[in-house]
Amino acid sequence: MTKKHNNVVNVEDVVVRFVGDSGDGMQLTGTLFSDASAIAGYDFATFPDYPSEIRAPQGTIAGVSGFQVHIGHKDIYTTGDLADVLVAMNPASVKSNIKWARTGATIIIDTDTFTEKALKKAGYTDNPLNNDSLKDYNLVKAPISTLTKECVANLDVDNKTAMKSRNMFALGIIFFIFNRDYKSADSFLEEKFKQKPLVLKINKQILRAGYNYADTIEAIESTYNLEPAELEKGTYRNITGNVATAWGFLAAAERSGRNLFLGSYPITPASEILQELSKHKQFGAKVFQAEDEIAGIVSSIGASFAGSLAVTTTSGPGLSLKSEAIGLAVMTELPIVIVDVQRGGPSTGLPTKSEQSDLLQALFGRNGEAPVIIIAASSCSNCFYYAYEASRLAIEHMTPVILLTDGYLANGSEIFKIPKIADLSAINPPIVKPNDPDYEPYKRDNEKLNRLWAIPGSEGLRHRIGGLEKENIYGNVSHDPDNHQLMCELRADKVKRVANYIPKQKIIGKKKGDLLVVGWGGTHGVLLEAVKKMQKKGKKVSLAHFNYINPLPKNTEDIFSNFKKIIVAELNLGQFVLYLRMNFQQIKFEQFNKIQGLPFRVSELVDKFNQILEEK
Amino acid sequence: MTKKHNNVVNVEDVVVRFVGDSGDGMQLTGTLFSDASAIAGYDFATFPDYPSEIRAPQGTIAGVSGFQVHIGHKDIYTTGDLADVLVAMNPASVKSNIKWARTGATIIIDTDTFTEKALKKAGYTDNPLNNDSLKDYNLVKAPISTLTKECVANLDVDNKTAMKSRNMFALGIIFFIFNRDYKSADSFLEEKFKQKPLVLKINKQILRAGYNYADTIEAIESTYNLEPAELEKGTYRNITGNVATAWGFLAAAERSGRNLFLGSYPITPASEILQELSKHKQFGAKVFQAEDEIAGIVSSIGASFAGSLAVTTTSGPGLSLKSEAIGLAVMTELPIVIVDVQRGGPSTGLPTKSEQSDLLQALFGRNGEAPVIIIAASSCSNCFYYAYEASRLAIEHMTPVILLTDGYLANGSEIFKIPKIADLSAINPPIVKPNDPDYEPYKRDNEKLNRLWAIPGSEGLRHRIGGLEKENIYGNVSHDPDNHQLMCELRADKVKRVANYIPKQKIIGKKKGDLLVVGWGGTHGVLLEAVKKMQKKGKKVSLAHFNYINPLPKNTEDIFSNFKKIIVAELNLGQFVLYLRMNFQQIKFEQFNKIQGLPFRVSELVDKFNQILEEK
Amino acid sequence: MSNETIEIEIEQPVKLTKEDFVSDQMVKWCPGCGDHAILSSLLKVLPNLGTKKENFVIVSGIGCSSRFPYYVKTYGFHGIHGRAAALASGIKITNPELSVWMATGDGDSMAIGGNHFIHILRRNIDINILLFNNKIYGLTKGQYSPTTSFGTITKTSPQGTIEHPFNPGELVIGAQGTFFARVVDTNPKMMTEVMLESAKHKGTSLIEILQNCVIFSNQIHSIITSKETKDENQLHLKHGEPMIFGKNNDKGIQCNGTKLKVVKLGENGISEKNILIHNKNTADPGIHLMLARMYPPEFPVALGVIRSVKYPTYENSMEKLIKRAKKTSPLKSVDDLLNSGNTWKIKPF
Amino acid sequence: MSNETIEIEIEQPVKLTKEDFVSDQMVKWCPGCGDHAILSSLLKVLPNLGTKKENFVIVSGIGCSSRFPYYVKTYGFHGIHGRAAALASGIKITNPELSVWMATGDGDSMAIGGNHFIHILRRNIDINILLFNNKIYGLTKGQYSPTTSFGTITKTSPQGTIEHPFNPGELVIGAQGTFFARVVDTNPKMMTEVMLESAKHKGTSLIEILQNCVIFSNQIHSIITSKETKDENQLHLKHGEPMIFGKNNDKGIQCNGTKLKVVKLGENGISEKNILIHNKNTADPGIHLMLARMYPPEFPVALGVIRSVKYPTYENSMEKLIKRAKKTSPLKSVDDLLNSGNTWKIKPF
Ligand SMILES: Cc1ncc(C[n+]2csc(CCOP(=O)(O)OP(=O)(O)O)c2C)c(N)n1
Ligand SMILES: Cc1ncc(C[n+]2csc(CCOP(=O)(O)OP(=O)(O)O)c2C)c(N)n1
Ligand code: SF4
Ligand code: SF4
Ligand SMILES: [Mg+2]
Ligand SMILES: [Mg+2]
Repeated sequence: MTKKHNNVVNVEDVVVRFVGDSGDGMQLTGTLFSDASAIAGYDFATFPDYPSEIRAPQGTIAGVSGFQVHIGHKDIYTTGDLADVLVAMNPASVKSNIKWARTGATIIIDTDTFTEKALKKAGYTDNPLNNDSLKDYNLVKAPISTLTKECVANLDVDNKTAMKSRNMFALGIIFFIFNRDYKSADSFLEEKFKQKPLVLKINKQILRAGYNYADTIEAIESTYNLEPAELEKGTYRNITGNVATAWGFLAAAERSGRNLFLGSYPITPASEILQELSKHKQFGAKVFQAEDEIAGIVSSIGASFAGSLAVTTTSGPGLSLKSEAIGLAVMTELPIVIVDVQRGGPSTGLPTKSEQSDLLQALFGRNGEAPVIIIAASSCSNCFYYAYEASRLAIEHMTPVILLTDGYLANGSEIFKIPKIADLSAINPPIVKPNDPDYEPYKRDNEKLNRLWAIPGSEGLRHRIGGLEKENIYGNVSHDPDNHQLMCELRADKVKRVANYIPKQKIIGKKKGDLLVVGWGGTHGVLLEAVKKMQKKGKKVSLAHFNYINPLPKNTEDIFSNFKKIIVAELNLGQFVLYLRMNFQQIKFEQFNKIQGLPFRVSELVDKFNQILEEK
Repeated sequence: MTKKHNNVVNVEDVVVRFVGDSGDGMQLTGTLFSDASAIAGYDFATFPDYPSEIRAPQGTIAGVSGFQVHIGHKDIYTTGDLADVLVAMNPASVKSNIKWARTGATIIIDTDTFTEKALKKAGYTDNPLNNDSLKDYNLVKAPISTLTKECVANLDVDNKTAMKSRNMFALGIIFFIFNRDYKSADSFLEEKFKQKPLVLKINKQILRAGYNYADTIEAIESTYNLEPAELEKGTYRNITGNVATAWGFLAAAERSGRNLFLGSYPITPASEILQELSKHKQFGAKVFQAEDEIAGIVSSIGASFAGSLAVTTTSGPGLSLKSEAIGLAVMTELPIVIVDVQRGGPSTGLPTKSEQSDLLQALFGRNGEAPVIIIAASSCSNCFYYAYEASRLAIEHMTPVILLTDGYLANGSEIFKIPKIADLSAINPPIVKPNDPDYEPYKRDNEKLNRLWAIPGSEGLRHRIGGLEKENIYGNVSHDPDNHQLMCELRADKVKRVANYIPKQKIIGKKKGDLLVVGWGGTHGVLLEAVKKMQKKGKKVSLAHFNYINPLPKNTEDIFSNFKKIIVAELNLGQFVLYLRMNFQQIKFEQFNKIQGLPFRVSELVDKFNQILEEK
Repeated sequence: MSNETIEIEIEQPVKLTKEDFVSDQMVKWCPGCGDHAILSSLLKVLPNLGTKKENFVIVSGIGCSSRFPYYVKTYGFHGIHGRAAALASGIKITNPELSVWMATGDGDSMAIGGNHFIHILRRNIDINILLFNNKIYGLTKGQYSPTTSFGTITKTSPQGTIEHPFNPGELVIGAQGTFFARVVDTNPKMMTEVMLESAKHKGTSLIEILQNCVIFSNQIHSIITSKETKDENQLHLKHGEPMIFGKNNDKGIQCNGTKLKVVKLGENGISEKNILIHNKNTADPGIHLMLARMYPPEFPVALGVIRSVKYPTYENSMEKLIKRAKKTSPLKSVDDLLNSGNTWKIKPF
Repeated sequence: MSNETIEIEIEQPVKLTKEDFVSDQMVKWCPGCGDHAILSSLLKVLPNLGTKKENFVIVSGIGCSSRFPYYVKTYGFHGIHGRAAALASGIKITNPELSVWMATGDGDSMAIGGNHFIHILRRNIDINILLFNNKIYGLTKGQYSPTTSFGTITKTSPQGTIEHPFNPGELVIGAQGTFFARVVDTNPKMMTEVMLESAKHKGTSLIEILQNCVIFSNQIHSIITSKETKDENQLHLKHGEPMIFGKNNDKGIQCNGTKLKVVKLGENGISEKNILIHNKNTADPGIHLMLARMYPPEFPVALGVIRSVKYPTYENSMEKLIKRAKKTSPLKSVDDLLNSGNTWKIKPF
């Protein structure tokens, strides 16, 4: 690679956003760029942002599809606030996405697409390339369509086919800007198009043409140089939250010696877990695509009764539908994991957007006193560990567990250091041995208070359970008043005691200080970035980010009591903060909430936290 | 009536409990006694207590059915703690119900039923009539079966038919004990058996025989004399909570000029509302018995869209199933009332027992930020007013309202002073006039923030709504981030502002004091009795009993801040107290919880409250 | 309410046109999706039903197909997944004067909405249901549905489905449905004719539309719809006429014993007289079930109105009960009710 | 798991008896309720299926009938209302060696559970379903159910129902069910025979039991079951035999054209040869549907096994896919999976 006439800027991290029409292949372009970055040893995080329509009308704003990549040599926790580089394949992309580019960002534009018709479709009355509206950006205007077509003129392809690979031209430009070897994309392209040698050839050729074009023209003011990340040694891969969740369950099944059973009904943004697990029958995973969410969870309860590691996956509306059945799992004290990949609510709400507004439903959305364990994943890759952990807790404590993730984690991706399954903590199912003379259906472990798992087919353990109140120890139907009180308390206690079996809450930063930032679930990355930024400026700010929600870690109160102020930041109208208020009445909590179907931005967090610090 | 050989005791109130086999007609006996008392001008409250099986095996404890009546000349708020008089028609009744009789109570027993076989079925190893086990009671041992048969020997009836009226003999004894004219039961018997003159004759004859028997034998140590109650003038009737609820909706429909639509699926203890409304097609009430709870609420949402006063009724498990659809009503901002007649949970739980454990589900049991109005009835008769009030709030504020009652209110009965419908507060549906040029689907009232009701069929108002996030004012589907935040806040605000349209919270007792007892819903009577008892003893105790739960009345905080201690008493593990804690962080709440499928007893409340007063 | 409508009908002999129903919302289905053709057929039908434009309501659940209400300028309700039939029921029962249409998918109505689907059919509430059967979950991007053929590879069946699919016509009949028709999205003329007929049917009418999803199940119906095969694989049913099909109208359906059979006219002495005559009105649905099941290669697919029988509608029965109760009940107001039965007076002290 | 079971079968040639299945719980149904007879029939069947006693699971929803699991000493699960079919599916798919029975009511399976009911049938999961059809909601004390006949007065239909009822047999067929039988609670012999046959059927088998609720719908089936009328109103179907009935075996069912008809043997020259032969195994269910619909006074009610056809079971297909995947997949452990595809190594700094 020769660097000729441009500056090389050294940066710590960089945000690139690819946007185009739904059909323009921006998801692929983004993935290729992040994968190539990964190979080069960078950390990264990505997030796709596509329209809720399958194919919204071409050329319109509704049809714009995006993919954001954040790469860097330091730990990357978020997908970045604003883009440093925006690749915009048509006018609608510019119109709708310019707000996501920072002032001074490089905007790469296919000038061929700025036809009068396309401008009108995008809602422009005036061509933005001909007026001042984009003057604050570094525009790279390239006739990408024309050049793409020319570049494959030697091959036997029609224009339409060629145009499908227009994105590769743009990617070539990006590779140049980031001083990235274009060959690093080759292996991915080869894998992707292994059945289609001509397409592979076209793509490779266009990618190189883009690279060379950037190398030739003088429009590129500066290229970026990133130091590779200082990652722990090990084997890494790219993973989305949903795939990580699915794999976490496969790992838990293998480790616990139970067959995995998933009963689920498709719903955005949870469907990929179901889709991923459907592929893994080689591990004996049984995936039952149910007729609805109720059958999804109830079949799982049946499977749990019969001895499976039983899971059901859904999003908010589906969790609503599962409410009654979760109560059944509480009463029958069977292990089951319910995954809720949260999305924008209420009702159908904003199905393709992310938020954290199902927490109170997870805590309280059932008739009667029906406590369950609740945990939340906080990064795409730790979805793997929390799916595993949810399985462990469900099985060892014989209780339903709700695992909360969200659309942002689910569809986003980041690098994942591959663990060894043998290194994960063991899972010990409390299975009764056949013919155990002491077995009683509702006899409990003294410490954990879980009942035992007697699996149909086992000799000498026949018993009957159900949703009516159970007699302590024996499990017969009981209407006895004192027994009911006892059982309600036992079920509550069982969940409370889980606090003895989970890690203590960690705190990032000093243990004492002026401000404790509290968060939970999917906002971890951005809260961490905000807090670190402030810590660097010498502010006495720490972060307590929760993964264990019910029960809370035992040291939670201790942590809270060491800060002058506490602010709870959530993507909802304030749910975790309500829960903390009812648990820690003596502690004052401030709150910061955003409910826009968008993640927090580091900058708005820092502003808010500084403001709180300054207030008397 | 002649009083011969016994003392007349003057009492303020008295509790009578009738128990027998499911087939023994104890419900009828109890009702006749309470109705006769009502005519004589007493206040009363009743509660049936029957087995969850339709016909549990005869003679067993599982088959015992009871009916408790509390009558008195002062305001009767509860069905009483322990019975002063227990009528027990067989050994199983004694065995299972003696715990509900106070020491020294009069126990009327049919000695004929104490056969060896019956004793064994009831689980007695020894005949309690022959040992000391009942020595603390005043036993009235009467050969009721024999006497009953004899008394109708003159009529052409077989033994089996005669035995069916054994309960009348017992009732006759009770009438004597309470110095009640046996003729006062005649009109009810005549109404009940108007198609069966022979049965009527038998019943009347046996009733008189029982009365005369009591008058003759010397086993009745004392009879009771009650002063009539000092009731406001007016016309009264007996009413159960479920019927009162049903009638409240009929009244609201009439007053609002909307047709009533009920979409519902039967479930204990809510089915009677559905059954009652099915009878009233003369008012145009349309009752749709749906295929499940989901269709119940969703058909109601459709009916609301089309202009009905739409209601759905259920109990806890059904409320769980309605979660998702409640969210739809929140998003579409349509009026609908959801009645939850609470029963013992979790899951199927204790279907025939009462508790208050669905409060948190009502508050939070939906995906996304989905606030609704929540109110709770607190007596059998005020179910009428709160059903009416729920309808008013739903319609005028264009929002779902959850009305909480419970099994205790639903099946219990008390006297009801009949109001005039014209005296109830008006209900003004915010209906848009046809062709209103200013109409927009999500334009709001400035004060209440409700949107308007544009009813299909009206000219010039065609519009489309649904569960996806709505654009402010125009109601189109919107994925705009700021709009989503705005709409979430508007929906929350709309519900908060309801506080401007509901009465202030009342306090019973002084406004300042040592202890404020806080309750909500169905426990009103017993809390009131306990608090009054303590007030009489000079304790500085007051009661704030809540009917409006979300939003809370505006003066709630003021009330709380004037007491040294506050205790929240509930029939659950502590749900309202959690809600109060998260709303009033600065205030300390103690809690008293019972979850046994049974109401509080006055005595246990007084004990607890005294204990709190004494604690430092 | 019935009074109101009578007035309105007199007031409004205005001729409506398609333009009265075109909505201002951008149609967001994929280019080439079969849904477009269904929309344009309905837009042709609505103006011609003699119903005033404010009396139409279109409801739906969730799915690509369920976006339908936004694209027609009527009262509309885009409900939640699977519940359109319950929504529609509440609307129609409240106001029987409304012409209620329901747009739904094979997932919306045969998966999560299956229960409401079978119940609305047996109750015979007068709703016109358009079932968009693309044999796939479109909106959620390509999972198999309850109508997906056995063995099909989809996102959730990478080795092929192992589920026996529903055939909507058979389920409709099993659920006591009174009207069932089947059309293809490639035949707008038949679509509009059948929609018109369904609108006139008193009771729940179900039109199964074999709809193409260009993205996730493209060409799934091509054995029936493609130019090359359609003549041999489509049987257009007409009431009272023999079941003849084929490019040269030379094939027919016969019923021998208890089974159907395809025969060739002119062969073995078979003439039109031996061919089964279509009777959509027979109460016993046995033969309708057999027709609904027919599928290539053994049989052509039956299109058009397969079943249409009379049965009281729920909402009419309801109105009758109300009328009767109003006439006979002594209770004329809620005051009457409150004061009925056993009451007693307390006089002032 | 299949290994396990094979072992067990060898280990246990023990003869089981009814006593092996009698539970210690008090049976709480009303005296005279038809449920008692159903229980005693099943207790006779279970010991004779060659299955070890620990391999039985009985599941149910909610209703009087759904109390069933408590009264049989097997593994048992008394679920929530309407969801028994989903529970049973999860159990059977997890362990296909189990013999899973489901006890359910007309409310439990045809009202709230309707969707799971039709889906389990089309999936053909090998569950034996006993549908207690008393045409009423018993446990909740007498509201009408989806099978209550039109016009019946119940607690929620004081003026008579206005809903067209489901006929379970028709719904089963419409849902692609592979096994349907009908029995009466007054004929224990036929009950046990049919239960035995249903147990042997591979796939979902549905037995509709016309059950008497003495309290809320007493005698609802008496036109079929009463001594006086049963001979004329019951047709006992036997595979391969002509459909003959009547006290003197002098009536039969004929199929002319597309309709069934009752004929008298010996009249108009009709002999046994003209009578329809019952074939429970025909794939096309048209005739089974007609048989399932028959009702007095026009027809006798068909009892016995109406339909029984072969189709792959869901759980078998699933096991096959798993076996194949285990054989062909290069991934032998989750470690393999985590390390599959694009990965890269970071070396120590
Ligand atoms: C309660 C709930 N569960 C699941 C979903 C996700 N979902 C939306 S549409 C759909 C299926 C759509 O398929 P179909 O009805 O056939 O419509 P199509 O898109 O094919 O027209 C699913 C599973 C949802 N929105 N709500
Ligand atoms: C979610 C829910 N809804 C409603 C009920 C109330 N419920 C219990 S059983 C039943 C109907 C029972 O009828 P059926 O299934 O026919 O059984 P049967 O009692 O007649 O045997 C109903 C409505 C419930 N338990 N749970
Ligand atoms: S995904 Fe399929 S069904 Fe949905 S709009 Fe596109 S083509 Fe139509
Ligand atoms: S109510 Fe009816 S179905 Fe229920 S146990 Fe009694 S007789 Fe049987
Ligand atoms: Mg579809
Ligand atoms: Mg029933």
